[in-house]
Amino acid sequence: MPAILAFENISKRFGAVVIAEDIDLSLAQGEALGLIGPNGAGKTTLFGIATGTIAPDAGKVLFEGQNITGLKPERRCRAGIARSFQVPQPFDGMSVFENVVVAAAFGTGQSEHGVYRGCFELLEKCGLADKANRTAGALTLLDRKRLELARALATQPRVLLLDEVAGGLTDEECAVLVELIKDVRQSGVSIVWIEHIVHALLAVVDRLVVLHGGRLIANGEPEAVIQQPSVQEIYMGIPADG
Amino acid sequence: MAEPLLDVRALDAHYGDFQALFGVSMRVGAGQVVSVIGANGAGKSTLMKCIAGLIRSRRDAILFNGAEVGDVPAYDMVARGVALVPEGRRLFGSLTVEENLLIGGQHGRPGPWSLARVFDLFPILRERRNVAAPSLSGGQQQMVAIGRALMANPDLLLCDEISLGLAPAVVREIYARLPDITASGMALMIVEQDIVQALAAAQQVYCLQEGRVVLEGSAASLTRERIAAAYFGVRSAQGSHHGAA
Amino acid sequence: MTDATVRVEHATRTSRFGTVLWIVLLVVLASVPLWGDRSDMRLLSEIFAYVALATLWNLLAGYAGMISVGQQAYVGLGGYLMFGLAIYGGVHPILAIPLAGLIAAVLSIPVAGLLFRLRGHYFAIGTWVIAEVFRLLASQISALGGGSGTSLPASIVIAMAPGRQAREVMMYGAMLLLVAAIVGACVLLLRSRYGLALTAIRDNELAARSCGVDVARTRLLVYVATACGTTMVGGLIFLQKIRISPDTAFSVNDWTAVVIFITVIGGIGRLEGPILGTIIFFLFRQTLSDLGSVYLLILGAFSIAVMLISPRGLWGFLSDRYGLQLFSLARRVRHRS
Amino acid sequence: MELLNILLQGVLVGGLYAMFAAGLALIFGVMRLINIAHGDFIVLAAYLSLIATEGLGLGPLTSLVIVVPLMGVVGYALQRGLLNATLGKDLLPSLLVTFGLSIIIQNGLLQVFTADSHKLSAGAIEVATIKLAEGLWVGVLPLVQFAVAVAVIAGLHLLFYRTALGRAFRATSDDPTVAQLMGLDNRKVFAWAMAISMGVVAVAGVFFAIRANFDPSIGPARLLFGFEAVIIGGLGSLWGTLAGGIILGVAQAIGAHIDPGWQLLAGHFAFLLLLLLRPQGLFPKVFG
Repeated sequence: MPAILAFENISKRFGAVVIAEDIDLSLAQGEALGLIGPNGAGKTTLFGIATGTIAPDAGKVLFEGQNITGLKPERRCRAGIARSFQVPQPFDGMSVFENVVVAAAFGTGQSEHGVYRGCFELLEKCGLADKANRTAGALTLLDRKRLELARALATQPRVLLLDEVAGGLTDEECAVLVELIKDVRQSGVSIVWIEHIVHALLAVVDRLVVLHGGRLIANGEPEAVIQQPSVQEIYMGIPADG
Repeated sequence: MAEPLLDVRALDAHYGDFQALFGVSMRVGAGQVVSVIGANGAGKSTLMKCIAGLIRSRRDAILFNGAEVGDVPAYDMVARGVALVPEGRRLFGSLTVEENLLIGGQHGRPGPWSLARVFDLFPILRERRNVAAPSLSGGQQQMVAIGRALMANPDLLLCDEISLGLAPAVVREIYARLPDITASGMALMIVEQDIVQALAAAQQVYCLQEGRVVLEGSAASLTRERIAAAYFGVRSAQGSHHGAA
Repeated sequence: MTDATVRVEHATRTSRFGTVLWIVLLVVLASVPLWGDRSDMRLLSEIFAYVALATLWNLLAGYAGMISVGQQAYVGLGGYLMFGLAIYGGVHPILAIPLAGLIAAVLSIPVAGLLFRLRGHYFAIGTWVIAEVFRLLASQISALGGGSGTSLPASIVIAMAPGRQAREVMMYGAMLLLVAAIVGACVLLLRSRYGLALTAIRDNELAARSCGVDVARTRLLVYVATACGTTMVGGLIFLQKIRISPDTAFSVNDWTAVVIFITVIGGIGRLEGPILGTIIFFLFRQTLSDLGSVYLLILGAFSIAVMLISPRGLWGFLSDRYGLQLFSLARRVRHRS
Repeated sequence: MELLNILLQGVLVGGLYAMFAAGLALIFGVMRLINIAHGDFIVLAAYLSLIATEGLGLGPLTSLVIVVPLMGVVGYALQRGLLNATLGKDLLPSLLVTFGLSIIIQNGLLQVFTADSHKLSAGAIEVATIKLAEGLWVGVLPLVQFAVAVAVIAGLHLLFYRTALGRAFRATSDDPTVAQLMGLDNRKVFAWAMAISMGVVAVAGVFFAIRANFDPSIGPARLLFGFEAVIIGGLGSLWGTLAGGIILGVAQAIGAHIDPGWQLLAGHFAFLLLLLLRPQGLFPKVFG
C-alpha cells in the first residue's frame, strides 16, 4: 500500500536561506505524524508545498502514489488534502456557518443543501455551534483557530495538515482538541501536525519528525526522539553533553 | 541600582483581541546585558516590538533614559537610542550589504559605530559589501542585520532570536562578537530560544511563559532545572500557571 | 440528531418585508404605462438602466473583487451590436438585445483570457484599454457612421410597434423586465453555491483555493455574465436614444464613473447598495441639474468622502447598524436541540 | 527612407510616453499604488504652464521652473492629505479615490478653462529641423524632448541607486515595517515619492503641451499610454519604461502610416500582443 502522502527529495530556498534540503518523508495510511523544530525551520513551507500554494525548487509530492507536484491547490483539496493555516485565514465577511459550508460544498463537490447538517454537527464538535451565525471577522483568535480546524475537516479530507492549532489554549481546551483529533483519526484520516505544545502532540502522534535548517534531523518513536541529544541541543540549546 | 536605562512597568500588549503580554515588568541598566528566554509564542518578540515602538502601548508602560516612551512610534525611537535587530533578520532585498548598513545609520546618532567599524567586527562583510542582501548565507545575513542596528549607535540594542535557523557553530561565532559590542558601553537585550548562548552572554535573565514573567534572576543564580521547568511550562511547585488566562 | 433539528433560513425579519416591497414595487412600475406619460417612462427607464449597470458592476467589483473601469466597453458594444443587427441583420430591435448579449458573452471569453493576466490596479486599467480598443474599432466601422455615429432608420423604428405610445411602452417594458431579470439573477446567483464561492474569493482567495473553490473558473463565469448583462442594457439604452456615436456609446463618465459613484455611495458588496445609490444619484442630479457638469465634480468628491469615511457606503452603514437586509440572501442556521 | 523617418518619429514620441510612464512606475514601485488620475495631473501641469506662460509672459520651457516645484508640492500634499489614508491591503479605496480625483480634475478644469483646446508655442524651435541624412530630417523640438526624457529617467535612476532618499524608497518598498526601525516615517517617504512623481509629471505635461493640443478631457489617454509603456517595459524597471515608451511610439507611428485612424489602435494592439506573449513585460523587475 503506497504511502498516502510522500515528499521525495524536496528542496526549497528563499534567496540563500535554505528552507528544505533534499527532504524525503512519507505518511502511511491512517498514521499520525508530529512535526517539530525551531522557528524558521521550514515546517509551514512543507505544508505550502504539500497543498500547492508554494512550488518546490526540486523534488516531487506524491498522493497515493500519484505525482501531484503540478496540481492546483483547489484540485488537491478535492483529492483529499486539507490544511489549517498557522495564521487563521477566515472568510471575514461571511458567517462561521457559511465559512464551513464553502469548504464542505467545494471540498467534497456535494450540493450546498446536502452539506448543511454535516456542517452544523462539525461546528458543534469544534465548539463553535453557538457562534454559527456570527461573522468570522469578529471572532477571537482562539475561535478563529477552531474555525480553521472545522473548515479543514468539512472538506472530508483523507490527509489533514494541522499547523499550530493548539497554541494559546488552556489545558482544558487542549484536552478537548486532543480528543477531537483522536476522533478524526478513528475515522481513518491520516494526520501531519506541526505544534510547539509538545505534550498535546505526544498524546496523539505515532511518529515524531524534527526539522531544522531544512533537514530532517530526527524521525521515529516520539519519546525516543524527544530524548535524542541532537534534538535537545537544536530545539532547546541545551548542549549535547549537558 | 542607578536609574535604569530601560524600565518596563506592568506592560500589557494585544494583537487585536488576543492579549500577548500580561503586566510584564523588567529593567535594563546602562551597559548591562539582559536575556529574555521562553518557549515559542511566550510573547518574547511582542515585548521587543513594544520597546522598539512597532507596537504602541501605554505611555508610562515603558521608560527609556527616564522618559516615558510607551506610545512613541518606531521611527522616533532610533533617534532616542533604541535599535532592534528584528526576528528573521528581514534585510532589504533590493539593497546591497553596504546599503543595508548605510540605511541603518541614516537616521541614527553620532557615535563610534561606522561602516569601517562594522566591517572590522564582521570582516566577511567587507568582501561582500556590494552584493545584494538575499544572496548571503543565513549567518552572514544575521551579521548584516546586527551591523545595520549598530550603525544607529544606540544606547540599547535589542536582538530578537539571533540563532533563528542558524547552525550551532554559526550561532557560537556570532555570540563570540557580542563582547566587542558591549565593550563600547552599549546595553543589550537578547531574546532567544537557544538558552545556552542566552545565559552565557547575560548578567540578568527573565523567563517569559504565555505572556508573563515566571522567572527572574541573575544568570549565575538560576539552575538548569528551574529554567527548564519555566521554559516548558511544566507545572512547577507553584501550581498551574494558567489562572485566569 | 434528526434532519428536522437543523434548518437554514435565507430570509430574515427585514428581508421578508423586503420581498413584499419588491413585489409591490414591480406591480406599481409595471402599471406606469397605464397612467404615466412619456417623460415618466423615459426617466424611469434611465433609472432602471443605472440600477442594472450598477448591480452588474457591483457583482464584478464588490462580490468578485474584479474592479473594472472599462465596463463602458460592453455598454457601447450592446449599442453597436443592436444597431448592426437591426439595420443589417433585419432583426427586430427588441430581439436584437438578447442576441447582442449572447455575442458579447462569447466575445468576453478571449478578452478575459487577456485581462486575467493582470492583477489588481493593472486589471483595472487593462479593462480601460479594452474599452478604448472597442471605441476606436467602432469609429472605424463606416457602415455604422464611423467617427460621427449614426441613427436608427425611421423604417425600423416604426416597424417595431404600431404607434408611438406602443413603442414607448415596449421599450419601457423591456428595460423593466431586463433590470428585474438582472437583479433577480444576482439574487439566485448569490443564493447558489457560486454566490458562496464569489464572496469567499473576495474575502480570501488563498483560503478559497484551499477549500476547493476553482477561482479562475468562477471569475470567468462572473466576467462573462456581467459582460452579457451590461451589453443588453447598453443595447436598450441606445435603442431608446435611436442615435449612437463612438464617444457617447463608450463614454467613461456616463457608463463607468457614474455607475461606480452610485455603487460606492449606495454600498459596494451588497445587493441593495446600487439600488439605494441610483435613487440618491437621481435626486442629486435633478436638484443640481442647472449646474451643468459640475454635479459630476461634486459627485466625485462626495464618493471620495464616502469611500474614506464609510467604505461600505450608506447601505453598508445602515445594515451593519440595524441588521437590515432587503434580499433574503442570509444563511442563518436554526437549530432546536 | 520614409520608413526610417517614421521609426525615428516613433522613437522620439516614445520619450514622451516614457515620461508619462516613469511617474507611474515610481509610485507603483514604492507603494504598490496606481494613480488613476495620473493622466489628469499631466493635463493639470499643462494648464499650469499655460497660466505661467500667458500670465507671466514666460516661455514654456522656462515655465518649468515654476510648474515642476508647484506640482511637487501638489504631489506631497496629495499623498499626505489624502492618498496615505487609502493605502492598505484592499486596493479598492486607492483605486476609487484616484478615479474620483480624475473626474474632479477633468470637470474642475472644464469649469475654469472651458472645453476648447490650447497649445503652448515654443517659438522658432518648433519648426527648426536638422538634416541627418539625404531626405531624413528630424525636428529640433522632438529631439530636445527625447533628450529630456532620457535625462529624466537617468536622473530618476541616479536618485534611486545613488542617494539616501532612493535607498529610503527601496527599503520602504521592500519592508515598510522594518523601514520604520531605520527611522523612516512611511507617510513622509510615500509623500516624497509622490512629490517626485508629480515633478516628472510636470516636465511631461509641459512638453506635451508644446507638442500637441490639449483640453480637460484628454488625461485618461495619457494614463493609458503611460500604463502601456510600464507594462511593455516590465513592472518597476525605469529603463524598461523608456524602452516600453519607444516601442509604443513606434507602433503608433507605423499604425498612423498605414491609416491615420489606426494610430492609437496600433499602440493598443502592440500592448495587448505583448501582454499575451510576455505577461511580465520585456525587462525583469529591477527594483522594489
